[in-house]
Amino acid sequence: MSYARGRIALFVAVVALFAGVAVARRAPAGDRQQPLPMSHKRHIAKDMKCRACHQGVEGEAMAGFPTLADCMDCHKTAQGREPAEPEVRALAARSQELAWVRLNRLAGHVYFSHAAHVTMASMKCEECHRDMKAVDQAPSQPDVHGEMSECVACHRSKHASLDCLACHK
Amino acid sequence: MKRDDDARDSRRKLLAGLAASAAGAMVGYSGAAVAKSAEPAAASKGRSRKWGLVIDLDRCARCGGCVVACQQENNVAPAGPEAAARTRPIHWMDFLPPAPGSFAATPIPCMHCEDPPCVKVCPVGATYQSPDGITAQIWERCIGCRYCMIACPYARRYFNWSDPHWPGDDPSSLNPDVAPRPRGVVEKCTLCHHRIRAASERARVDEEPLTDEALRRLPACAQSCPTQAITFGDLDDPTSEVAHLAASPRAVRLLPEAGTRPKVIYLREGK
Amino acid sequence: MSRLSRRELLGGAALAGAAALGCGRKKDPYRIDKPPVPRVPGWRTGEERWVLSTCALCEAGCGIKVRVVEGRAVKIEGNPEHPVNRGGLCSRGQAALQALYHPERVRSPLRRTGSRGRGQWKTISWDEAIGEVTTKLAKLRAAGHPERLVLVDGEADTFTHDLWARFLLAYGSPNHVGMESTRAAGIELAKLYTLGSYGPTAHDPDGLVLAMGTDLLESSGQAMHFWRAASGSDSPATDPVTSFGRRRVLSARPRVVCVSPRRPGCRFDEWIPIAPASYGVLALSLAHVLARDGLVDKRLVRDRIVGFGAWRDQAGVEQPGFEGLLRSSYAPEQTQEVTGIAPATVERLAHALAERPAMVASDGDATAASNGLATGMAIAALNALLGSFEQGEAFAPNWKAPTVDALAAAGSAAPRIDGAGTAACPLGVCRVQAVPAAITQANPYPVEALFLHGADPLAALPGRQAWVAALKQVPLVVSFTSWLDQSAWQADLVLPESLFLEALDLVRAAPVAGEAALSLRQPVIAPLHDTRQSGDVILAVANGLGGSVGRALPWNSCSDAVVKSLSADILADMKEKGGEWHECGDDLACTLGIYRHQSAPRKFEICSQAITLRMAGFPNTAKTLEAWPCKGLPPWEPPRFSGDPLQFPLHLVIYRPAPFVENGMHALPWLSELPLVSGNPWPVRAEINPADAARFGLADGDEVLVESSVGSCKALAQVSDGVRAGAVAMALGKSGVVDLVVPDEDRLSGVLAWQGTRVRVRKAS
Amino acid sequence: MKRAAIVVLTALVTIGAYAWVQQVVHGEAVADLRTIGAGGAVWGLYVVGDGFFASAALAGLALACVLRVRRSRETESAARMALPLGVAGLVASLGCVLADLGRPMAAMVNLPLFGRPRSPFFGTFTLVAGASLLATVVHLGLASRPQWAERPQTAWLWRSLACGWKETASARWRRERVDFWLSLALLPLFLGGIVILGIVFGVRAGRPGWQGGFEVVTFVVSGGAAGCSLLALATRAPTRANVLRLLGVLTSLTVLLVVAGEILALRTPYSSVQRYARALLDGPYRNLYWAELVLFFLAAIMSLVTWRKTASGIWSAITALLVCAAVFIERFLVLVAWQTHGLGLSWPAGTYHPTLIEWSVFAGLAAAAALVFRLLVKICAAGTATSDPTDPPPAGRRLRSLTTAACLILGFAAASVGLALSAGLASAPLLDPILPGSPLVFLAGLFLMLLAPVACELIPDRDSPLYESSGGVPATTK
Repeated sequence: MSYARGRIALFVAVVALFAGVAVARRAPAGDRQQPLPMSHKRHIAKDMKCRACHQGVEGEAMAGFPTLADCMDCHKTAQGREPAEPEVRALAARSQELAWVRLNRLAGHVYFSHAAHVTMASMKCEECHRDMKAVDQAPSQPDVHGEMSECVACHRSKHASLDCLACHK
Repeated sequence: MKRDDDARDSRRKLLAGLAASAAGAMVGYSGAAVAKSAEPAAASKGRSRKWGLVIDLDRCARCGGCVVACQQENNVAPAGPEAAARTRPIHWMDFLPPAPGSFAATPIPCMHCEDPPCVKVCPVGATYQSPDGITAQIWERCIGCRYCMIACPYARRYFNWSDPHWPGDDPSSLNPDVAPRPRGVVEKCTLCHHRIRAASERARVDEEPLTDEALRRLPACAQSCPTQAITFGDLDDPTSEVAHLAASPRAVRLLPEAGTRPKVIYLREGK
Repeated sequence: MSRLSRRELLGGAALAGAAALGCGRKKDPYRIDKPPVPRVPGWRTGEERWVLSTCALCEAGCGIKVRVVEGRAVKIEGNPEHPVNRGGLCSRGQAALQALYHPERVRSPLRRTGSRGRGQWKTISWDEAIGEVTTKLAKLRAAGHPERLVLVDGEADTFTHDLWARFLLAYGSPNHVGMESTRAAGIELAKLYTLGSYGPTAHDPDGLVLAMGTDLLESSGQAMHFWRAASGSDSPATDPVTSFGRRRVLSARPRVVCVSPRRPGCRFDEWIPIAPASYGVLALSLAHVLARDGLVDKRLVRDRIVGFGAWRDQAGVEQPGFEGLLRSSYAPEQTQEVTGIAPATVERLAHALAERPAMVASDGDATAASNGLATGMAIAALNALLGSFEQGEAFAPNWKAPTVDALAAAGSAAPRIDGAGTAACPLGVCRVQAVPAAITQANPYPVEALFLHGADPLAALPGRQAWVAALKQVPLVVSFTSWLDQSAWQADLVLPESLFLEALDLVRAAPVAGEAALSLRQPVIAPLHDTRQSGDVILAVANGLGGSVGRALPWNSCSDAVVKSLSADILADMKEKGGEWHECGDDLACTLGIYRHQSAPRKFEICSQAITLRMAGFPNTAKTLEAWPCKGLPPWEPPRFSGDPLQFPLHLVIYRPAPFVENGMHALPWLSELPLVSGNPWPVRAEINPADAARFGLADGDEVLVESSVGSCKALAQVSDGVRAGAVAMALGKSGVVDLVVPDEDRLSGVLAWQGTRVRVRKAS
Repeated sequence: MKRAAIVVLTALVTIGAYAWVQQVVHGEAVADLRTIGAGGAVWGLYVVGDGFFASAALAGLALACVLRVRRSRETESAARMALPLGVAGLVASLGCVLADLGRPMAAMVNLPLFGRPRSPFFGTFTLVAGASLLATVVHLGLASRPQWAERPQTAWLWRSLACGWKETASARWRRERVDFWLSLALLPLFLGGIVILGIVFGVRAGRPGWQGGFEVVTFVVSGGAAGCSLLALATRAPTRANVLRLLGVLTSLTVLLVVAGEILALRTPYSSVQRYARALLDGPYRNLYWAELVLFFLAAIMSLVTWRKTASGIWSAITALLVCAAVFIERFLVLVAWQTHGLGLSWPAGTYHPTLIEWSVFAGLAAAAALVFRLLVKICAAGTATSDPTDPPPAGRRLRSLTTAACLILGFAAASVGLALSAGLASAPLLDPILPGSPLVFLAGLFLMLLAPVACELIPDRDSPLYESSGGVPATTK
């Protein structure tokens, strides 16, 4: 019966559509290039804490990225054989700013505070982010996929606020 | 290789997501429901608040400072002459038109009722009452049926009839703490909950108590008021200024017959 | 039923993929699309700071703090430590943010390419622009006519204003034409001639405030102060915890009684409608009751006031005093016909004024009539009888005058282009409305260069056509402005001025309650566009001119000048005068001087010798002087109204509403949409009394045409009992309203008669 | 003539679709809806349309159920016409709601996931529009099976939709029983639906604790009148007379209710209610109000007179249209006038004049409903009269009884659980249903319950000859 096959084809097409949508929505975005080949590994190996560069992590909502001036605090003088060091100095000489690419982005109506999680809830960075000790390059992929269900589950288990206004803006 | 791990991870997530949606996530959520029952005990850790505003009509000079403060703080786009001519400007903080022959400056924000009619009629739970008594609206959840606008006896809710539009479409001046609302959703005063949140966060990070002094002028309208006619605070805290003002013989609430028990309290003019 | 081919199936999958991509790329509707990285050097992602500065939207000079996130200003709030506003901020100051990010700001210097007013511009560099100005000014000076440079300056009370003044002094032009004659000049001149100082007065209302006109309560630089005073915010008696936030106990509560043809839109306790421009006669009538009933403090009169009773002038001749004048006339029964106020009301008011500390205050609209100075003098005299004068004044730093060359001295000695201080306007200080006629008639000399700084006379003043014609005759018109406003449109060069949030300046805040502040204005963000503050431009021009001009202004930049003079002259001067410095905020933030006026008590001359002297200097006015009943006190005359009363039966009452800003910023959407009127706030409104509405067949909300003898304006009729019968009230700042006004003036003082126009109203067809 | 009508309706639908696209592109700024309190109404023509279509459809369906349960031969055609009418009306009302929503796409996701039964919107949208529509479609589909089975072999869709209907006595008997029980079971759903609608739109647009419960009765009764008038339009002469008689009673009652409601409103102590009542009597709505009264009055007289006479087609059609217009105005006044003139605080009175876009979308939806009706009448069993089931019931089949009972029980259980889970049993801050999607469970339960009659009918008999051989039932037709 021809219509039976037609119906199967239709069914397949619909399934393909939904699957396509699901895959596309979850597919990782393409690599995004950072302005410097900054190695987390080397910095952490020198016993630097996260807050040294991500200065807002303990007291503000956003952890933030270091400005060129922050980099120049150390890199004014040569710090070993850092491949990116000449570039930093060159930028500073031209008084340009570092255009870090923000990888982890929240939906626009979501509020997330690093201060609340790091300082108030004493969470470790690794609980959400990947372990940066091993990362020898500037990250080019987001490492936090914030799904609301994940937030809610964690808030539930830790008896944190489940008020919508705690996280929505 | 990290990349492979990531890929595997995301693939696993995808599969898990598909499985979860296919199975209806029944099992997972029954567990969640159990976890929920432990909630009140946890909530009692921090004392719950009952935020309220007291507006002293005897002090209000009707300068309009609170209106602009609110619009600026909460990213309320100006309507423009055309939409305004069709009575579509958005003013979370508005002025009630005075009756003929009277001055009666009445700044009127959302009343944040204790028994909010708007919350009851929302079909999707986009608007709800927070544990601290703020009648809030989660824009993403809103489907734009405008039932809450019908239900609000004070007409304190606004619908985005078209996309918000800022002069020059320059978003530089927008407050990053407040999401701008897209077309098709209802919006309303949130008692500047993001400022309360920021203040309590700061207090906890600095390990200092959140005092009534720090709260009194916290919302943008109260902060801006040149005559300090607007006071914010915890109505449940007997030592707070709002609680004291609310006990004044001058205190009145709007439309008591509606049975909504507003937490915005007015102090009458005169005597 | 057709079979789905494999190709179709693939097509379907492709479609699904496309749909999926579409979903994946969906724009987040809540995203505030800021650049993801700090574009402004030195800013971290998510970093925010609060920067303290000083507001510039009116002369009050409120302290502000601006929230800056990642280098973008996102919120303006009042600075709680600033003495003027103590944390509050009115709608205007907050809306300045929209001015900062206004899409129509001029982004770089522009040179006119087409004919004037065509709006054809070429972008040029700052060096080019400054070079052009310098060349022109150098030529003018070389030709020996520095006085042919005219500056119309909308700013006052700032360091930039002082820099301009210093520049003109060194350059040699007397023509620093301010906009005072269009503002509160009547009352300020009265202060000058009775007390000897010019400028806004500090008002310390403790008991009763009699506000003449509504501007004082709505839009003046004192408005913030009066709101706070009337609400008892400043009073220690209003501890909210003990008094339930009540303003004060009833008996001691400050009361604001407003006398005006239009009911004010901001706080008041009582409104007494009065006929337009008859405030002076009311003041005299109140003084009459005070004198008649012996309510004047005799010691005060004896010790501090000259000219109440009979007095001797400098020549030793005995002159009749104010008291005699009052005894013979201005009884409330006689003035009722003029003011329209019942005698009983006047008596009650006078007794209330005498009962407790009281003051009579007014701003622009009360004295803006053909009898402006006389009205101002009458109000000042009434204040003197109440003992409410000399409450302090703005702190004017004593700046060492520059040494000037002979050319500059000669130029400065030339008569002013606007005729202020000449026989045409013997008692005026400036008279900007006379500038166009002077330019067109080249009287007393032709104008070669006209600078507009913070002023848009074409939009803000009546007589637009005369201005357009005048600008056509000036070879070089330079506009220092942030917008291509109407005047800039007619200019040769538009030099974009940084907004106050991007500039460094020093502001003399309007004095309040015996206290004056000098507060620093500092850049909150880096300039968004290629703009400069005008102070920097003049310094560059002065540098380019060199010579004595360059020596008079030796600084590289405005900030350099502010910092150097702050540390050197001003600080010392303030200390000497008993002021003190505060540094509020954590980081540098705002340096703020608070200064309490403590000079020796001065005498108040009701009959002003200064007026007599100045009038006597001009032969034709000396004759006028003879006819005055009291020497040195201009007699109150009924106001002149332009327009035939039969054709134009209604008085036009011009007022400045709460969101009004002098330099055109009231057009910002936030201010334009303030819900202070019911209904659509955008259109022009003509407020009209129900009796008049019935007389002319108008209903609330009708589209009407308001016509005067010089212009017409479409408006929405607003039938309201808040307007006196016989008057139509219209807000300044709405388009077309200013065109209705006939540019008449007070011939003694040059005060622009905003309130001197008759109009008719009819339904627009 | 008929073809011309279809062309006109199709054109209207096209225009409506275009207008709706305009609204999607530019937002609801294209409508004349405005901010309430600032001088406007936030619910307008669309919601009035919803109130009109849904109530008329539900009233018609409820009426048909009553007629069916009564098994009256004369009214059978009216009962049959009610089904397509009901589907068409409910489709139009659903369209009205969707056209009114600010974010219809978000609604499609958020309503099933987070729908809250406490909200009257939940009642109107899921129960009234969703469940009633589903129930009516099931009813109509089952009733149409015999007709579909007669289509030729090549029409595969119809043949499969008929699901192997065999014209056996037992099948027919079951058809009758299912029809009866389904009508009886659905009657409360339809009646409940119209009452919920009445509460939503009648109680002063939903303001709690406020005056105006009287309007609910008016709303329900006039909804009945609208349903009757539509039935009168759709049915033929002998039945029509009965419908017209009922219509006469309902319209007369409505006139009384409207007048009484106005008098009550004028005498309440609430200034807002008085403002509203004045706006109707001699305010901006006076023309509409008096037109409504006159129309109702006229229709009442005409329906009574027409019924006495021959129930002529033209006259009854005119009567029906008058009633429809009157009911539409009644809905408009209850909804819109309240928003613009019934505010408790000193907000300025508002205005609302639907724009061309709104009228176009509304007309498009009405035309679409007419087309749906036309289509259903064409393809479904609109006029087939069934036989009198006088025969004794055949021996049942165990599988059938079990499946039917299972559907009913499981469906009821799922619906109850879904309702309970979504009914705000969750803790206070999160008013979300305990289980996201529980409204969907509720709807699924309803759907399952509605599958019971389907199962009962579709599960085939064992070989019919078996029955015959057992001699239980005579398989021959009469």
